[in-house]
Amino acid sequence: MERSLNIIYFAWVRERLGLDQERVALGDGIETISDVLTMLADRGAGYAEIFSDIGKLRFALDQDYGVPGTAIESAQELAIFPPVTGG
Amino acid sequence: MERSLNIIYFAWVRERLGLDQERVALGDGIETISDVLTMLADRGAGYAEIFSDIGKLRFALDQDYGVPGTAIESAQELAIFPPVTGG
Amino acid sequence: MITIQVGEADFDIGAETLAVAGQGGGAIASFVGQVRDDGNLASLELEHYPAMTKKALRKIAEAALSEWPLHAVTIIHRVGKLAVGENIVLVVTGSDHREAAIESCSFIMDRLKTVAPFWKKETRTDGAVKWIEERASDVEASEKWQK
Amino acid sequence: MITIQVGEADFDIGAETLAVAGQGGGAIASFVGQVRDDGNLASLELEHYPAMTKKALRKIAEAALSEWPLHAVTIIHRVGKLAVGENIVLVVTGSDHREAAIESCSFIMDRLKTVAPFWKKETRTDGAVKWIEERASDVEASEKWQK
Repeated sequence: MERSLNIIYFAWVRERLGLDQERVALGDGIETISDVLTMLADRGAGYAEIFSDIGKLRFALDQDYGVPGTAIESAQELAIFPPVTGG
Repeated sequence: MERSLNIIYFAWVRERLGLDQERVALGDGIETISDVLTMLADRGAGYAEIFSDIGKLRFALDQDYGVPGTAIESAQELAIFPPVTGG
Repeated sequence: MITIQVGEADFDIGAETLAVAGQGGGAIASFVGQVRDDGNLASLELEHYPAMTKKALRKIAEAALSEWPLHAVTIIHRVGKLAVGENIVLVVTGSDHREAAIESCSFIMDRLKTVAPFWKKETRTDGAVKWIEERASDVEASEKWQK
Repeated sequence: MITIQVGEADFDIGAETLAVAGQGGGAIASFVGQVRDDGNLASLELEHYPAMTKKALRKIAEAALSEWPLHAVTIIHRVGKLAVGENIVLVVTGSDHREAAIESCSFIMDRLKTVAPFWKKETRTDGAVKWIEERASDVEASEKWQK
């Protein structure tokens, strides 16, 4: 069975992609958040611009913060967003 | 003209003296808060007990904090009370 | 007791403070953040990550409860479009001791600013729209609690 | 703007907080002290030095305003007989910055505890009456601001 992941975007990431979420298939070798970002950046100019500068992005895997090296394992949802600015 | 000073007591000082204020004449040589305390302590047992342990007392001269060495000068009111416990 | 609320509705500062006070202790600290009028701000829009927000706020409250002797913690954060002067966030902490109440309230705000998944977009009076960026001072304030 | 109130009347936490917020800024910190039920406390009686109290509180507020960028400071302190759970003191500070609001609120409470001429007498449920003594931790908390 092919692994898949729901990716959810917030704030300017969502606006610049024009997309609030998408489901992606995880091919062989896509093990970490970093691998997913590389896969997204490879999609073309718009994606590359957003996902190649990972210092500007933050990540949550199944609603818990992760870092680029965090393994996806059986997570269902990856959220990608800018640093938070609430309060 | 004889100098005089209104002395005002608070909390347990007031209760133990059974007095909330009194006007005292300031004789020659009564220049500081400390001098007034010595004068009061000399009045007898009840006063002596309260005014000889000045570490337990605090003072305000015309509504500003003073220390035993503070000069009375032309002040009108000396307040004597325990450390404050508001808030 | 932990109370977490996230939504568009405004909150009642007095009622929330008394609710925390009613949980015991005698020292209640609170912080209210409002949309600040800095001259040409028209409004603020608060986006959040619904599936994660309450969980993240609850974790912050639990961290405060494990660090200070608290009777109650309330965190309320609004989302959606807010005009200048409107309430954004309320944190109330109750303890027997004022230091515990005030410090934990400060801790919760510092952590919330850097950990809770909210994003602010501001609209200026000239129509310009901008996502607010993370402030280095907020990151420092949050990190100081980890020492 | 400085607001100082001393009297027997209770205060409205929400209204006082909003009044400070209305003076500008977007960061409002408050502290409420209540008569704490420690098991066998019946009531508290607050005595003060009327001619000096407001002056002493105003000085504390002015010291806060000179140390932090504040838009408003409110200090309300009750006197007279207060039952368990009743409000005693309210401090509210308003600023553009949360650190300034929270720190100045903490400063005002610490100074108030050691400088404002109030004295508390407690009556226990068994009828015992005692003047509360100064706490070393309050003196230390107040002194730390003079560093």
